[in-house]
Amino acid sequence: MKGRVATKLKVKLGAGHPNSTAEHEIEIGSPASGADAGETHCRLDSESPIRANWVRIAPGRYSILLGNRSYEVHVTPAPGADGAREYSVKVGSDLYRVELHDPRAWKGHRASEHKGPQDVSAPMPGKVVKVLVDEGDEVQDGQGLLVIEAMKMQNELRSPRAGRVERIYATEGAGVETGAPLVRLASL
Amino acid sequence: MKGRVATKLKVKLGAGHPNSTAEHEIEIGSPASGADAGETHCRLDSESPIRANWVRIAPGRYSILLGNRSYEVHVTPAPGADGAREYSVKVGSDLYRVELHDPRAWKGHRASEHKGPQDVSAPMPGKVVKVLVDEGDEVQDGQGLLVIEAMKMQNELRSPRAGRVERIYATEGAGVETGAPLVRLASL
Amino acid sequence: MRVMRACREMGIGTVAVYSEVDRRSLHVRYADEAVAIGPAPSRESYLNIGRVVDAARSIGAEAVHPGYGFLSENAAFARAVAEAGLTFIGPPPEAMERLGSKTAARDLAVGAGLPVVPGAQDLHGFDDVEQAAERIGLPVMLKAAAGGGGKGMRMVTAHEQLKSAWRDASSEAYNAFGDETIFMEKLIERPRHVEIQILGDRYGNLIHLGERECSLQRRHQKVMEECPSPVADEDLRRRMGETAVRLGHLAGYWNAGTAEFLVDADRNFYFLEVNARLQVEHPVTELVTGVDLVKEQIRIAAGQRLAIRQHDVVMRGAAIECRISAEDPARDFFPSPGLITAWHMPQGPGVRNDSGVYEGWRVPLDYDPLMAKLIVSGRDRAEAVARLGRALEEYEIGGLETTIPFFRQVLKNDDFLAGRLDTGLVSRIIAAAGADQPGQRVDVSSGNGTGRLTTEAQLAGILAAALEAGSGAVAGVREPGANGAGEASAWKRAGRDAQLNNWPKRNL
Amino acid sequence: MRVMRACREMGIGTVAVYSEVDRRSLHVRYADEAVAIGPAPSRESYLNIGRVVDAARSIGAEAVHPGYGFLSENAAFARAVAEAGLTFIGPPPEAMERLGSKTAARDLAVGAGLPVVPGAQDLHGFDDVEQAAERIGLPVMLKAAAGGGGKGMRMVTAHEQLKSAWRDASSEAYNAFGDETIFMEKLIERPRHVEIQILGDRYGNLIHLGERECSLQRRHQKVMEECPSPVADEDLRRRMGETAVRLGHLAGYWNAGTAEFLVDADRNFYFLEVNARLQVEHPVTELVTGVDLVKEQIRIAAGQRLAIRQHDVVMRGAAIECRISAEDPARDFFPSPGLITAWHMPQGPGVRNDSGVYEGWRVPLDYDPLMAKLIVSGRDRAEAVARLGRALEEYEIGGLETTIPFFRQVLKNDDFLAGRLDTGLVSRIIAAAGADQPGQRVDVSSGNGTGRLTTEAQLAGILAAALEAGSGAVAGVREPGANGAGEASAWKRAGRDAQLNNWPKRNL
Repeated sequence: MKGRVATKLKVKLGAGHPNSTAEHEIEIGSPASGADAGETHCRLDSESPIRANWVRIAPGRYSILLGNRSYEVHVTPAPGADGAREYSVKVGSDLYRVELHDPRAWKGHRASEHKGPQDVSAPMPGKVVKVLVDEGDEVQDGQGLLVIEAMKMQNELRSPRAGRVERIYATEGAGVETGAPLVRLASL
Repeated sequence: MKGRVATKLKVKLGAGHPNSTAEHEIEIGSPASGADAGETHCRLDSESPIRANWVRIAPGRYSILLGNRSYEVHVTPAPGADGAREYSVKVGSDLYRVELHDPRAWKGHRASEHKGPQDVSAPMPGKVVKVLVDEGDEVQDGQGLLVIEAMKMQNELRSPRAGRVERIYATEGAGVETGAPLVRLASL
Repeated sequence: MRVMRACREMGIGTVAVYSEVDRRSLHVRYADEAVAIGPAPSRESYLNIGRVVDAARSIGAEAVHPGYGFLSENAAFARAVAEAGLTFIGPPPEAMERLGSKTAARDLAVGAGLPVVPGAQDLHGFDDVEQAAERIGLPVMLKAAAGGGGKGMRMVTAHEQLKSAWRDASSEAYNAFGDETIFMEKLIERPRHVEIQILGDRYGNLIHLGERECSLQRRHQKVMEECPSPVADEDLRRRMGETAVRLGHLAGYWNAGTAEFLVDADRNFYFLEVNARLQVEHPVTELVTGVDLVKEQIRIAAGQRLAIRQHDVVMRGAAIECRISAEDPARDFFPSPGLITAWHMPQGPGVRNDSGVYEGWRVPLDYDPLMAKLIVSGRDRAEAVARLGRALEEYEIGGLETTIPFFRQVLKNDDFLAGRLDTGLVSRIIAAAGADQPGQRVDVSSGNGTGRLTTEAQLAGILAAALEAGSGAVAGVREPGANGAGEASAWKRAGRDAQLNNWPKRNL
Repeated sequence: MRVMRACREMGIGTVAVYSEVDRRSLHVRYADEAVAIGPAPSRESYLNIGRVVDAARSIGAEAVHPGYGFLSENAAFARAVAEAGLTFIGPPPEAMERLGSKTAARDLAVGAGLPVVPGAQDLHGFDDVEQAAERIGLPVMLKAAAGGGGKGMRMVTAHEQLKSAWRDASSEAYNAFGDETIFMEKLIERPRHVEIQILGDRYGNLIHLGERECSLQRRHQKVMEECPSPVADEDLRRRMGETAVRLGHLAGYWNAGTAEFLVDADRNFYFLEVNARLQVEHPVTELVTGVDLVKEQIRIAAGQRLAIRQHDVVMRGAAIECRISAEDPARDFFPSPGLITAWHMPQGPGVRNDSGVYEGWRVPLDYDPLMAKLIVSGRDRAEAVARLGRALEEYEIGGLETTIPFFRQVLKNDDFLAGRLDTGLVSRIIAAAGADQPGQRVDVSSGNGTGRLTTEAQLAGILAAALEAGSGAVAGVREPGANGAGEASAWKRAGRDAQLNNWPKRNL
């Protein structure tokens, strides 16, 4: 987005659950970098280009007219985003997660994702109430791994992807701190 | 406020009208500069010192406990402030204007104020509807000088201080831009 | 905003029109679609019938709601909308014309034997004047028939003043308007301004939704309204309501409208005029009757029959509205446009906010300074008044001066608290506040009767200022590139635009 | 906050107590006076009777309002307040005790011949169980008498299941609690949870203010409440109301309280328990009846007589409340504390906000995740539902996940829209949402039926993200020193505190 005449971006678009995503290509014509408002055109995938008039209302808040249609968008850095280009985006009453990628860096990106074993760690301090899987189990994406009690409630921690349970670090009844590894998943 | 053990300030305290003011001396014990919250003591004039627990909620917004009494204060730079230390201060439903002065610089401060002739200029673009004074007139602090029409309304522009009308630049019926001199006041 | 909220609740898509300076306005951001219709001057945008109608047609709109400023009472606009094949959400243009001018509406009322302020028109010599005075009874006002603005106006309280007053008035009228014709009106002393909301469908069903008390006016502009009126009882309400409905029938009126009356100390009422549109102050009626007037307007325009009958209209509790404007009450209500650096609205029980602005928005010089309405309701007037005090204390607006301190003054006035309102009360409140001693602050009490020490509150304020000075922080929302001189640059920019189109706008 | 707003409107000074982590809370900022009572763990602060009473006494308070969490139903606290010479704003401790436990309240109701869920207690062998089943009629639930948490619970729908169910239940009960005693309750299928608000003074005047429908629960916690109940008509309301008032009289109850009932498909109602305090969901009753319950509580505690009689209670329109919590509905309602970077509440007609938080505040891990309540009202249920949809669309909270998307799901559910509510509906809605295809977003429609293209909305969102990436700006409110990793550091800090005191709190 360095003020070039047109920018192409690969976009990964997700909804609430991190594993429901779709990929798009977007082309944006020369938005002036650092400006507070502007007029440009943009194009999603193979659809026809559309005129876009945008205004930054406040940091992270945009009013966008696509043609005449008015969209109010609120952009915040995605919780837990590693890179700088992952955003939580609210359009009207809909919430998306948007990842922006330079198309040249796109190749190999997917291959590097979710490779090798991965630790599932505690998202918050709490107590492990129940472990739902055994070592060696194959688990599905979204399957419950264990139950943590925190903030007055029991919460099921689910698997971020399909895989095999390589190791279980957690013990039932034990307290855990944020970030403590709980389960190690290996690829299938 | 450079984190010294105690700071003494001379304070000029005004209400809505710029000429209704009172002067106070305030002593504040070591508020940590740049901190977000703190506990200190302070003293107004000759009253007994009081414990002050303060928290900066947001830029310019403070929650202050004096003893147990809770005050919510909103501080903004005073409109038209010349120096950096003039503030509009809202406490509960009351509005004040606060000027902070170093007591060492206080002497002579009043003497230097309002000396010599002073131009009264247009606070906004508009049309001069009526001039209410003549050259040579003595005017009181707050007396109407002329009437300007802007934003659908006629507004009387009042004298910022007592003085003599030395010169009238404005003509009835003429449009004026912001900052255009309208009347020159001389000291009495 | 008010209209678009109703549409969303009804599942209707909305299209906003906007002028160049309003791209950042809330109504553009909130709409489903938005169409630019021209530059800032209203003549070239919001008042330009052709452009508004073209915009509506180009986007495939089905109906047009005119809001309550600009073209809302313009019969030609209503016709243009209809001719473009769209539905106008408002009264039929014929009824607008029949009631559009004060004189036409007055004639209609007189013809039907409805009460109007006793008066006599077209007085050409002293004989005419003397006879009229005899008939009407003193005190009276003499006014120039040809004009307004206070020119040629004289009050007469005793017979011996009549001749000199007539001489002065007619010569002033001649000098100002080239026409010495005079008309005479009975002087209603300390009148109340009370209005009746009417609602009717295309099939001749017409009802009223009770009254609104709108006596609190500054320079003939309403600043605070309430429902019910402290002066109205069931009987007065019924009689005024029937008068308003009768007028509506006579004019072939449908959709929402308001009949304005003066009420004198003896609770006689006199018809003044009809506002053939939604009023700014309609929320107080909504809170007390439970009827959503904008939705009713839309249903009526869509050809539906009125679902509410007169006996379904039940008033419960009391509601008060304050119009929060960018004006500085401490400086004679001087306009105070600029950047809004903080905007915190009150909430909790009985509080309704209808606001058209937001933190980070710049109030332009171009239009009416009305920014938001605060409407409170309670079981009775006393609770509504107490709630208003609490809500005004919670309200916090930074960056510009507003009328909120003025409303706090009103809440301390004994006449207001007792419900003794008249159209002169606001001036008296302002005069009393101005008579405060210098050195005393404008707003004296903290408003909640908790007996806090004033000096302690001051101390808290000074401490915060000292902390702020020490923090090196720039407070509040700042525009890119703006610094402490933001206020000044606002004026400068306004100066560049150098145009003073001042029409009521702000679609709340 | 709710209580302090009422006090301000009544001109009563307010004192808040706060724990160390709550110095920045809105209730401290809003109060006239605030007293620190200890560290974050509720046991050492909000649940510490001695400290709360000492704080009240030290500051010269006259009365104590317990809110609706923490000590609000604690008779010992009420006694301690009275013994300190202060007034407790709530029911008398004797009545709290008489109604405090489910069993005691049930016994009282049974003794008076009031309807309770048919059941049998103290079943010691299969003969007992079989006789009870005969008397009560299938289906029934078997439960461990000694405990809860689902242990020892078995549902029986056919006679031949009875023996094995009893065997399983009693052995599970023995293993879990060392006591094999069983009790049996008739299984109410798809029950509604409906409660009656009562209000009484110290002089034996006791009235009811109609019902609230609270069937929408998740894990036995109410999430959404409404008034009136879609199932109630005048007759059911009167009969349930009379039952609640009768119970209140029997217990010597005064002040505000709530009697909870189950209502079955045939509109039979069964008494469950009494909540001897103000309920979180009281605003829906306030909006429909026009009565300010907190003010009534204060007046009653001050020894005033009830000014409202039963026939003064008139219900008008409908109201719905949503509890907005810091929980992530997309991740099984996982707690989502953190820094609030944006907080924009809806406004306009029929919208009431009762919020205890603000932009820039950090939702702590220490207490209940309830942040705010959104309450809407309308002429009827359909209008209230439409308004709720519009208001939820306007609501914008940044920095953490909230339950707002869940409420949008509810508004799309046909059973909810038709008013067919029961205590299992929320689970069914969540299950249905979870069955959505991956790749589809959680919230499918834009909710206003304007037929915007989804891809276009997505395009707008992507464009804004690209603009934001290009702007180099850090969005939203940030704490000093915090950066994009703000979320992570919140967890870290919580980790340091390493304590999990989880009590309902947030004084809205």
